[in-house]
Amino acid sequence: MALPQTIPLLGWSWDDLIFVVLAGVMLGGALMVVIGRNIIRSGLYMILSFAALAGFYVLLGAPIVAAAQVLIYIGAISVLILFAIMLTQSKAGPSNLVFHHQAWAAGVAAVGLAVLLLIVILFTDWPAEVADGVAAGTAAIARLLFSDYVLAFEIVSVLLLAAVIGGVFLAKREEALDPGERQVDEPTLARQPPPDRPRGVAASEGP
Amino acid sequence: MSQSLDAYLILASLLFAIGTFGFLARRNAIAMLMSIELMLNAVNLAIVAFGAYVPALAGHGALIALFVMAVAAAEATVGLAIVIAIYRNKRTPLVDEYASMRE
Amino acid sequence: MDLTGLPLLTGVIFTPLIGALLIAFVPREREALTRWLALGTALVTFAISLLLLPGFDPAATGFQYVETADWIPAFGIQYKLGLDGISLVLVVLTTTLSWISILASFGPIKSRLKEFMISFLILEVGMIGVFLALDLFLFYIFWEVVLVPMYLIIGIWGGANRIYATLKFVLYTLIGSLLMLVAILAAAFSFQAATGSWAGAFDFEQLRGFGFDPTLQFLAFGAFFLAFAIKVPMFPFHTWLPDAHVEAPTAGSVILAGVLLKLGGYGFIRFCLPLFPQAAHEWAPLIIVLSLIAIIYGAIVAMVQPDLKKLVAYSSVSHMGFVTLGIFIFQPQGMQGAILQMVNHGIITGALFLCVGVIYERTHDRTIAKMGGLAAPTPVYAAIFGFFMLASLGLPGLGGFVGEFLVFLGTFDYSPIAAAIASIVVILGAAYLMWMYQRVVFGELSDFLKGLGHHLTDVTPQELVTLTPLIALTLAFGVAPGLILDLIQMPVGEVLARVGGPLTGAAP
Amino acid sequence: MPFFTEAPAEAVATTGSSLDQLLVIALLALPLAGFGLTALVGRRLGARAWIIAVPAIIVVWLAALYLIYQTLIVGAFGDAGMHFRLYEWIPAGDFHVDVNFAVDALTAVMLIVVTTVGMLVHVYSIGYMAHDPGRWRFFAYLNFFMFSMLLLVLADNFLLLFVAWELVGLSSYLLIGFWYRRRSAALAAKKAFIVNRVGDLGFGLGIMAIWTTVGSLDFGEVFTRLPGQLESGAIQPWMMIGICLLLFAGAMGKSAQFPLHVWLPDAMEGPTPVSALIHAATMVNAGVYLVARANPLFAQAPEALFIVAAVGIFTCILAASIALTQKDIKRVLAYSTLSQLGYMFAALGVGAFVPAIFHLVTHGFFKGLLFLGSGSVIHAVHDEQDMDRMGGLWRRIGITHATMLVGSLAIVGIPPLAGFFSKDEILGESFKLGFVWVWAIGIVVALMTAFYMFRLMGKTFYGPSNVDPHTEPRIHESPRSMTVPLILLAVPSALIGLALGLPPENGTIHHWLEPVFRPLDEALHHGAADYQILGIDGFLLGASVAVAAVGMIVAWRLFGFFRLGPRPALVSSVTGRLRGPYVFSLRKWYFDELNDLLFVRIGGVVARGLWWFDVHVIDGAVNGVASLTQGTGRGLRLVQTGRVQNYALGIAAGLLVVAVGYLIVAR
Repeated sequence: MALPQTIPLLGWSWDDLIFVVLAGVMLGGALMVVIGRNIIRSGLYMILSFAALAGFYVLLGAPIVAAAQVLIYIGAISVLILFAIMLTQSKAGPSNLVFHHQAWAAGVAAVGLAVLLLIVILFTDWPAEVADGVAAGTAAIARLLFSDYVLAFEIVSVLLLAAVIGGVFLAKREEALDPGERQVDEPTLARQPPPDRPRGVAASEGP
Repeated sequence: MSQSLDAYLILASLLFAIGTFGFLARRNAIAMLMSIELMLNAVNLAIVAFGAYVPALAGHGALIALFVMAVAAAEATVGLAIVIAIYRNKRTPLVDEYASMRE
Repeated sequence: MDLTGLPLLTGVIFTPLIGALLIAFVPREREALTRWLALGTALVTFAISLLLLPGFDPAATGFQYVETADWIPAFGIQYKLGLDGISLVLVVLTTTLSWISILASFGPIKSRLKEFMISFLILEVGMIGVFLALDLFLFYIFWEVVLVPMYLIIGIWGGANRIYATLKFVLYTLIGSLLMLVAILAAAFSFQAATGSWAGAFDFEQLRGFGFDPTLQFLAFGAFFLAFAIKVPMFPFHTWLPDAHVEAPTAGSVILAGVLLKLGGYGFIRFCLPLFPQAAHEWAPLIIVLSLIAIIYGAIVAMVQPDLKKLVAYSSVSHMGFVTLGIFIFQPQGMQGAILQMVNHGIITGALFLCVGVIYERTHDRTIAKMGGLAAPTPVYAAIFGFFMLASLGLPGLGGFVGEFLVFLGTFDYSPIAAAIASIVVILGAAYLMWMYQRVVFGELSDFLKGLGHHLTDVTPQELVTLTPLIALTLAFGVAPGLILDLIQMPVGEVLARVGGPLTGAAP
Repeated sequence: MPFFTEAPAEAVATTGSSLDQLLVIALLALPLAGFGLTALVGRRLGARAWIIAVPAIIVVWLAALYLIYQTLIVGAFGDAGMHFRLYEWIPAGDFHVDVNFAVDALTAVMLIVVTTVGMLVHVYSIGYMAHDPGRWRFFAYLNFFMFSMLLLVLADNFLLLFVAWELVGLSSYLLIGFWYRRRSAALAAKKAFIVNRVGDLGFGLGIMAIWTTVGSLDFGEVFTRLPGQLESGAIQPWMMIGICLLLFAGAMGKSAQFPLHVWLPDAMEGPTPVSALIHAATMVNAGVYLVARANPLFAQAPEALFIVAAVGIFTCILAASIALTQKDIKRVLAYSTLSQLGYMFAALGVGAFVPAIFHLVTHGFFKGLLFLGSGSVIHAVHDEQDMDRMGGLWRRIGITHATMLVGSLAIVGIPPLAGFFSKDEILGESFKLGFVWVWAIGIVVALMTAFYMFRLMGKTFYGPSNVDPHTEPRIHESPRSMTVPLILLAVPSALIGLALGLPPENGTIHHWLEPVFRPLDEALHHGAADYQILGIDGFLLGASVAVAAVGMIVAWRLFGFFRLGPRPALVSSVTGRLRGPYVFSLRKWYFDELNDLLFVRIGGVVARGLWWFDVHVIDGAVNGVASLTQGTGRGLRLVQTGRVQNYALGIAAGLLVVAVGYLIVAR
């Protein structure tokens, strides 16, 4: 069944409809991420927002980016964040105060930033619309990736490796320190109370 | 409308502003990280949009977006690991409690 | 043996550094080796400093054994060393007190021995360097080198309140020395502006002939004055001294009183007066008044100190007042007396701190009120302590007298009233020292000391080895002060010639 | 050929033969070596600690006798005496001081007293200190004192004299504090030293004044040039007076003249031989010696001499009035010493220098004798010094009693004993030189002297025994080493006046000392008037003997004499009637209380106040600067919350400000 060229009543093209829906979903999801009281729901809204974003990439003629968005953001990062949320929600629970007391200032700053960006965008003469053919295909991107950007590609791979190792190291449960090492006679420090040592020791037992 | 660069850029800047607000206002470290992801995505959206509308950037925009994603993944990995490590010591994910740097 | 070809000055400065490096490679457990290596280094340094004596010509003008090498040629900064009689006397004093202090810390220093010895040897490098540097920049470097090890020595091996004391010491001294750095740079820039070249802009021998602009002189003198006055320390910049002494370990106190305070007096004579002669005349009346206050005030405050080390520290304020007084009356007897007083104060007060250290080792206390009757259980100690007590109050025939008397004499020449005021200290000095001695040594053995039982032993042979050379020197310089006076005659004359002779009498 | 051929410049004198020089050096070296050896090995010598010290002093005595003989009898060194230089001590530019020595008539006369009394005291101490475990220290200190005292009389310049001046003060300090466990001894030692230092302060300033005006400190040069400068107008008369008064300040300290007299009575805390040697016969005379030595200067400053006379005679009567009521045997003698020193200064002040030195000599012997005798008494009654707990001892300790009686008669001035000649010369000269008030006070003091001396004799030796019953049976005469020196001192106490003082005012001692005091005689213009035994001099002589006799007789009546019993009831009725003066005298005119208030209390308050000032104001300012810096830092640190989001907000705000600013500017 063929759809009409424009949406009845509104006079929008279908593209426009998709754009508006996606934009609503993305911005709504993002807003729910930052103002939601339940952190797990925030994570889920973030997935929604990311999914909407992937739609935009398709609209913009970059399906490979859309695919990557789904795989990396929704598939990897969001899941990682959800795991982290589950790891860090102790029984004490999130405090009622989701927001910092500087939240009002943050709001002002965010609105100011948005206004500023909008001014910049609206007062700038952007290049005119271009032909469809400009949208690069996957093959073209791949060619670029392994020619002009090969160095950056390799560096990013190293960076990822480093991040993986770093992540593992940081998240690894710390072994209890050798008690002998802590007892070294340190005359300079002997008169000061040990900084937060009791809390540190308790924390190393972990949740 | 859907064919204009302005629309995408406005969308990206709104998303960025929302992310900024989240980063500045949330007390939970993971929420802050999520806000950062939002901001990165806003940037990505802008980059891809430029790639689609500026002939000289054809293909390059998408590629840069891919790189940003890779870096964002690395950032998320390390950031979350740090949050977990601090959480072990401080027993809280709330950043206002992480003030030991001040002494 | 011809020693003129060897770079003896570099040798005497850096021998302790070599020793420090060697000690760094000694395993921590080998404490005996560390100790003996440190002592050996200090003794070798002492020996090298003695080698300077036979080749030194007391009748020659200018500097001897001069060594010069370019260091930062772009700014005319040189590695330039040299010595005259004043430096020579103080260098030998430093090397003597250094080995004595190291030997004296064999027992008391129990933790981090290696680090202590390394700090101490580096301290020696700095002290000797200050006395030998003829380049202002080099001088400044050595001046600051002294600060760091002393900071550690007080801060790590000190008493209960050591952090406060050492911070106060370092910050106080740093304020002064940073201003001095500014003044050095100002002088160098002014020299460069006048001659159009950086060559010699930091060279003391070039600068001292250069007549600086009066305003610059006045300000630069002020900056130098502050640095040196804090180090001396002059009233009212003296309050770091009692705190530092009380907290410092014995060896630290010995070096602090024996050498570090002399750096200030030396700086006045070597740099302040020849570089800024006009300003010196403008500043002199103020400095003389401050010195007189310090002399009397230090003695009065010493009288009521409850702690032995504090008492000796305040007595240092009083004694060092003579040094500044003697320097700034611009009169040959006064300045010779001031230098003699520096040397003798170094020996005598160093020895007094060693004596206090001997008590402290046994009692772990320095409160005068808890002492009493030491003469009976520790007669040798009481005799030695008494000897230095008498030397400190300026008993004729012992070291302290001649220097004090020469300063009085010069002051009398300048103003009899000033001399009369200063000489009140003759009474006050006797009063506080003898009162202290009476309370510590005479009377019945106090309950506190009785409680120590057999731990209250007389001086050990090792302590005797540290004290005996000082007794000998005190006697020698009392009976034959010519040993020093002959060496400093010529340089004092040179300095005074540059400053422009005695002040005219202010009052009858 | 002498060893040291250099004499001080301008001294037109012989350097002496090498033997003479050797002996002078031996005079100093032997006691010094004795001190060093005894101090080092004395503890191992045990009871024989004297084995080094005493022979050393005997040799010194013999050497001194030879030098005295050479100087006074043979006249080998001429009028100016012998001078030689050992080495240059302080070479400081145009200020240079030598270690140089001189032996002239004045030195020789001083040597007679110092070495003779010194030697006898050393011998006496063998017995007196036999049971003290610290005797090795005692003998070491004694030898050190002898060294210092000999240096004092041999020194040929002011600074070396000053050195010796302080060293005798040190020996005195060490010996007063000999029994250091006793708090009172330690305090007395300290007091002696510090009070002496007050005088030394003046002395030191005087030396500086001399150097700045003359440019030299050698006696010869100073004594010739300074009066010359005064004549030529190079210095003002007031400067000369000032110099003399500063020197006299030193003399006042050492010789315990008012108001610096407070240390001497307390100095009796030391062992009795020390009191005899240092605080009666030798060291306290140093002030007299100094003024006498500097007579060419004092001759040019009559105003200074007037003050000397006034201070001397005031001290004289002050001390005598206190001596009247003291209970401690040694304190009576100490105040008596003060009083006699006052006589000497009065004599110096009126210009009678030879009688002053003459009295110094005779007083040295009889007061040394009296102190040693009191030591023997104290020894006999087992360390009791309170005269109320003595009495009736004359039968038990005969030799001590006999010798002390000789000493008392000598000090009282009964002819023909030593004190008669010297004291009479002082009083007579005062009167004849126009100082009638000095004479009048002197006569009153002579009366008091006679009274308190025989009060002492009466309470100690006569009447019923008040000795502690436990020690009563154990009273015994002292050993021979103590009694022999007593006898040997009694002989000169009795005879030296006859030997040196006849004929009156023109005796041997006048001939000896005439060259030394020639500048003074020339300046004061009094040619020796003929001595008129049947005129004025006879009257004066009669007056002083008469008052002495009256004083003695009153004392006998009140306190007993041989078999004549004391009358305690009469004594208490007199003291009761004169309650006020009695207590005033007993409490020593409240000088100790005054000093305590002035120096200990007020001084303590001042010192504590300054310490408070130091800690709170000066250090407070320093710490104030520090805490101000710290406070500023703390205030600024509030910005550094340590919370990332605060910083991020700052970044965002900053970004906005910059961007808005840019937009505005760019527009």
